[in-house]
Amino acid sequence: MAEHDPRGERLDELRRKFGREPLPPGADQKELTPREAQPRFRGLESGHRACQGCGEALAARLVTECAGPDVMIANATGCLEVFTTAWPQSSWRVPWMHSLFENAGAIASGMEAAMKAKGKNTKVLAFGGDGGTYDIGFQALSGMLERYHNVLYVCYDNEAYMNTGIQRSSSTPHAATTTTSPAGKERMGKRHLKKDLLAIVAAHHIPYAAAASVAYPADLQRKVRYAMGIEGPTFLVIHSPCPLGWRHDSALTIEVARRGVECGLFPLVEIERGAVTNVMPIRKVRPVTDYLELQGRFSHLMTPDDARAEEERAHLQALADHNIQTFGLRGDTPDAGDTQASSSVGRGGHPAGRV
Amino acid sequence: MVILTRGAYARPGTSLDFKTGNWRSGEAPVHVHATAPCAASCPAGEDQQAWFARLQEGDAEGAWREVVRANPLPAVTGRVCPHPCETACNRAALDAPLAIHNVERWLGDEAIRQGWTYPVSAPAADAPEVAIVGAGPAGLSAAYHCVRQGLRAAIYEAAPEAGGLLRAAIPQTRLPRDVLDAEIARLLDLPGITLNLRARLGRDVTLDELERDHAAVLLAPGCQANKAWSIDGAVPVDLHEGLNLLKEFVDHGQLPEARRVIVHGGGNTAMDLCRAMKRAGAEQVTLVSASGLPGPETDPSDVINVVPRELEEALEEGIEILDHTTINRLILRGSRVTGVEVMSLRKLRGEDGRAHRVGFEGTERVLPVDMVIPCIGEEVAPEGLGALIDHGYLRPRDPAGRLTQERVFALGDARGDHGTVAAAIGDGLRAVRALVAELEGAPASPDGDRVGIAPDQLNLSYYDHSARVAAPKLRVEARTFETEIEGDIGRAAAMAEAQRCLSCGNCLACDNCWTFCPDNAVIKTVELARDGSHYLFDLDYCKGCGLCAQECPTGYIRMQS
Amino acid sequence: MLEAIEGSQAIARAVAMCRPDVVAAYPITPQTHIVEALSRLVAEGEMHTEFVSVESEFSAASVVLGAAATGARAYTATASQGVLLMAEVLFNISGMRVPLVMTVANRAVSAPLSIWNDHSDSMAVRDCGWIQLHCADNQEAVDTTIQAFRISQETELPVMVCMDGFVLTHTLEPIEMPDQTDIDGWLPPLEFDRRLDPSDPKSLGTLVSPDFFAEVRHSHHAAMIRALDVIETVDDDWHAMTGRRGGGLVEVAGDPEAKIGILAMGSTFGTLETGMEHAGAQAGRARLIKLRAFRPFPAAALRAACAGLEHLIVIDRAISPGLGGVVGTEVAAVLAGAPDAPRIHNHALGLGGRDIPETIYADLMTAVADPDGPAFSVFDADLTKLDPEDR
Amino acid sequence: MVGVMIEYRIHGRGGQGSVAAAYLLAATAFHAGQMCQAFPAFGAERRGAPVTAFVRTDEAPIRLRAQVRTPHFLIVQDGTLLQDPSIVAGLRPGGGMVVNTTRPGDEVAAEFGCRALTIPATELAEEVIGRPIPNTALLAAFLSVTGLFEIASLSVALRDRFSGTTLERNLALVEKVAATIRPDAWKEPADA
Repeated sequence: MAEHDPRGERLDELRRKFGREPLPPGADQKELTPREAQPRFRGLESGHRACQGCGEALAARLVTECAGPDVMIANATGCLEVFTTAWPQSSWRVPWMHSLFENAGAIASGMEAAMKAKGKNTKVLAFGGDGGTYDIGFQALSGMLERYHNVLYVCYDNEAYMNTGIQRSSSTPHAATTTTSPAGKERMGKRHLKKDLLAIVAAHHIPYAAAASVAYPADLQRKVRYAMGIEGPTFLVIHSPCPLGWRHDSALTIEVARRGVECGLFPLVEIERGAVTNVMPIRKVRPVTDYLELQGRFSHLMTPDDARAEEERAHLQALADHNIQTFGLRGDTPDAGDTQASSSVGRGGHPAGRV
Repeated sequence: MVILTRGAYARPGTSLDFKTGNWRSGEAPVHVHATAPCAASCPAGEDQQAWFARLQEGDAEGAWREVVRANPLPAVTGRVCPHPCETACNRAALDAPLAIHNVERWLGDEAIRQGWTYPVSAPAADAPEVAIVGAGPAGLSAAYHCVRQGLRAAIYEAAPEAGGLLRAAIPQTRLPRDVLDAEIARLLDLPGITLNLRARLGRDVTLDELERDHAAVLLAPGCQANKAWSIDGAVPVDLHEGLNLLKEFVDHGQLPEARRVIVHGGGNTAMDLCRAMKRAGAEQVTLVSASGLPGPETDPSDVINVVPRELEEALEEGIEILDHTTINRLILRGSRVTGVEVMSLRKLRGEDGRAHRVGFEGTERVLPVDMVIPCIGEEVAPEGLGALIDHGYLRPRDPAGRLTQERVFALGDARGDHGTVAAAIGDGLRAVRALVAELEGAPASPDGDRVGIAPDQLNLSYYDHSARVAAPKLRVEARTFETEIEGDIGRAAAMAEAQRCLSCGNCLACDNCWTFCPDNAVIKTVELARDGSHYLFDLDYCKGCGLCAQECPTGYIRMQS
Repeated sequence: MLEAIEGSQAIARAVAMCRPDVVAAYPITPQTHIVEALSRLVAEGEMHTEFVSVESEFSAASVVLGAAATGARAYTATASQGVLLMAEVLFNISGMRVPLVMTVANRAVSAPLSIWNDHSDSMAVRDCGWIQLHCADNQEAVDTTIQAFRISQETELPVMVCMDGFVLTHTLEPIEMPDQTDIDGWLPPLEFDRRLDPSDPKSLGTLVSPDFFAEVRHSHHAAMIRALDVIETVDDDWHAMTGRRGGGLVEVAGDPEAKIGILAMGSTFGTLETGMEHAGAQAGRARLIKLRAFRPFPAAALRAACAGLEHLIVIDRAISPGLGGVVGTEVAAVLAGAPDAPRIHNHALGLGGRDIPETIYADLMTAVADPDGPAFSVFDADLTKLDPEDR
Repeated sequence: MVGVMIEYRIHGRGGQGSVAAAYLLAATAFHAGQMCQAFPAFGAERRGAPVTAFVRTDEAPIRLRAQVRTPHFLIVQDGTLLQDPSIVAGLRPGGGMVVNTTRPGDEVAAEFGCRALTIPATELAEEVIGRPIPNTALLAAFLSVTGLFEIASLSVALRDRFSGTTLERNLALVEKVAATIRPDAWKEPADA
């Protein structure tokens, strides 16, 4: 006798939705490969052509695996787009479209409008690098936020135009070298400051805008989940080191990102309706030189007995101190959400992740 | 033939056709199951990391079973071991080493409370029987491991009770009798063990007989003879040998009276005696030791050989310690000692490259005393062993304890190369393991092929600071001859302390590699893989960036060609 | 029902009848009335669509692309600078073969600034891979708009419906407005197999290597060529229902036996017709050829329409500086090689809103008689207004 | 004049409803059974600047898209525009103009050498509608004096465009103006 099985119905519904049809009776149950049997959704599959240790690939993987599968993505032109979709292959397991460099926000707006028109609740994500977000796609992003589309916009911030070979963007930190902000007799790298995009985005008075780092995946995924639950525009900027562009060892991607947070240069803040509602306190603030020393893009600042280098180091330290003061990042008393507790692991995973 | 899709759309996940594994230029990640420093340093052969892992999973009984793979007496060692594991613990680089002995003791006590039994089955009735001389920790351990390995064991013990030094020379304040009795009883209850009490070698049974009647003979007689002690030939008339004094005290609770006492030596016996004399009423008890107190001044190889907390407690109780000091001369009034002349000395490397103790002229001073108690160590009592004794000990020719005779092994203090309960227990394990291999004609199982792991091979970013558990302790005023000074930390603290284990060189199942791989090349599996983790490296896609190895907290992943 | 209605209002109503899921547009003269009318229909609840009031034409095109990629029916409208701002997206839309419809209220392109009608905008994006249909009057614009949705669906190509800014968009005239129930029956639901869909998650907009790019472009071209049939079939089908034609690929009027032909796109055609009627016998009667489908370019239909002509005047409403007229050049190209190919007289006129009087017909017919006449001229330019150096 | 295309030119200032007047006139013709066409002379000017709109009516569909150069009639929504004598440029012989002004019609007719009807349309509109929009009054006067289309057709056109009080007041204005004009005065050819 067939009993009412709400769970079974739900499973059937999910199978229909996500394309895994139940096998007909008697058919051999397909043996899942270990890859297929992994206990997480694979939004971004292996075989993509990102560089070794790519922070952006990692960030995109982290975002999609906790956002998917009922999503669709509008992806701006950039490394992420190029390395994931060299026809006829695609690394994505979620519906995904790349249109142009500067229109991810608008493409996502259109997707979302269509979902609304069709009464579907598939969440729309927009992905862009710092070039596509801070710079060329800024207008489309602003329009998307202002029109209050139900879209989570994720900016993978690797602080330069990496796709074209490391040129400065408005997100490139002060004094960093790129191929268009080289250091030389007259220059110490980029002359201008990193644009405070998060503040600009937050000024749209949207429900949620936050900064995350690949060094803190549990925190990152918490932020993604939180944003996914919001009906309205949300924004996440993820600090994603680029071993090629930042000139560090590919194994140090996480270490560099961690130091970026721990020195205060990349504050992990959450802003709701324009007000800072949460920050990740730094348990032990490190000097910015700990962050700079790992990266070739700052190597000109590490020259001993160079007054200009010393001044720029001091400048960057002052910028970090400014962030620490502005956002109250100093977390001298241990806190469950601080830099240390957020990354601590225990047997069986991240304690926060198990909650 | 690839056919173009309209508008050049692509199908999901098809990049799996693009094997990025060939991007790796050199090294690929591998799991390296290293030996955690605690395990590497454990004389008993325990793998503390392994049993902490079970505790971290909340499985106390499983943890205890992991302990007793090597050590059948954790409630004992948790109390009396100087725990080199804690000294070696990598967590010291982060905050403080784990309180391993406290957790081991709790586990041992919990096993007694819960009546947990050894995971051992009865050996076959016709299984070879091994003769074991001595029912001290080494002999008991050997018997236990025989049974684990499917052998039978016949123990010959001169004393009327099993326990050896544990029973004879360790005060109740450190090792309560009920705990000792419970662990020994559990061990001796194992099927396949026969215990012959009051069976003294050379008197009741001979080595030849044992050799004849048994598959092997394991000699664990301990050191029952005091080393001869004199200062330039002078011996006070009322000389009390340290160990004897302690045994008498442990047995009858009696101590000689004295106002000012000097104990000469540097081991746990000396320390126990100092504290017992002080508690018995001596005004001033001074330990004179050629070794040094732990600290920057002292070479690690020359630190006084005492359980650290015992040292700490002794200082609390007012014991004076003159380290790096030796007795030069006894000042006798008649044949009674009234004072000693002491002198500073150091262990220095001589021209021959070996270490010598060198006294410094001009540092001599005289201390008034009523009694000098030598505690400089003991030797094997020669009875029944005859020619096997070499300069006071049964000196084996390999780590397993083999003596020159076939299938005769030396275990425990009698070996003369180490002097802890844990080492004695470990000797039992090692000797039986070697013996079994020999009986089966198999090569000895490789021991120590696992590499070690230092703190700089860990990624300490992933461990939050957490305070080491502090065991309750009797106040100095409340300390008596009977009551155990250090208390039980309890289940909650034990479990919490276990969470502090870094899991050095062993998979913590923390998911870091799985989480951080930008290429999805780390696969998490439900089943435990052969290499002891839940993760596989999919080298078809691994580009060799090294992130997983870099971010592995425990150093379990290394990049290798 | 025949109604006296302004062109822009009529277009908005026609769009509404096609029940688009998503409309996104940005105001620009002279398209603004269309956006406003659509907004009003949405505000009044007469049209159920997600109307996205974007911050630029660039986003308008992007929004409808995003929407259409999910399988939604989408529509936008623009003109002039807006077309150029959209240009990058227009190539993108067609390259991905995404169906959608856009109205272009044709207007000149700055600088200097001109808000008035010519075809510079749509000509500038002639190679963007869209179907481009030009309407001669508002009835055709309404009919073509509705047809465009069906053409787009059937070809999986985007369709640009061009109508002369102001001249049509701002003119009130009687228009037969279709019946909603007729449209519902005539325009099938949009089924777009390649849509973005979580149950079959495809990736659109990939990177294509040189190994396949030529094939991509070939298939796009082939689809455009096949679209010629679709445009005609859809028009036939429309005719079967409404009794009206939207103009097929090419339409011929005037004297079919004439040796002189005049070819034009858009609203100029009506002025030529009237001009011919009023000009009298002296000017003579010409064969008037209306080019509706500019992309795909209907080579065969054009050759048939021009058969037997000795002279063909081709009117361009834009100029390709340094070349001349684009339509003229293209018509010449498809007629070239035929043994009886007419001589082409290519004239740009009505640039930047210059009024085209009905006397233009007679003037063109006079000019064609001049054996030394130029192959190309800006016909209504008064060179005396120029400094001699600039003539 | 039936069977002939009639062309109209409307002059006004931005904000006076000149384009609306053109659309209303065309719609009126449409409701009277005629084909029609109305469009503004598109300018980039803002409120207050002179603007022009064009209307054509005919029995047959109107294909011509050119601006009206030789109108049969002018409707002038602002008397001050009469300062420019070129306002009557292209006006056909026998054509007429209806002007919103308080000046006597004869005087205007004499000045421009054509038939002219003047009414104080702004004042009338203010009085009846409450806003200074002269177009309805001018159209009512124009239709009355020319007799081209029934006044009722204008009412239909107004009903398409307005509703409620605005419609009622516009209809009242039409009635009021029509009552003051001698109907069909221009039906017979002008003496010229």
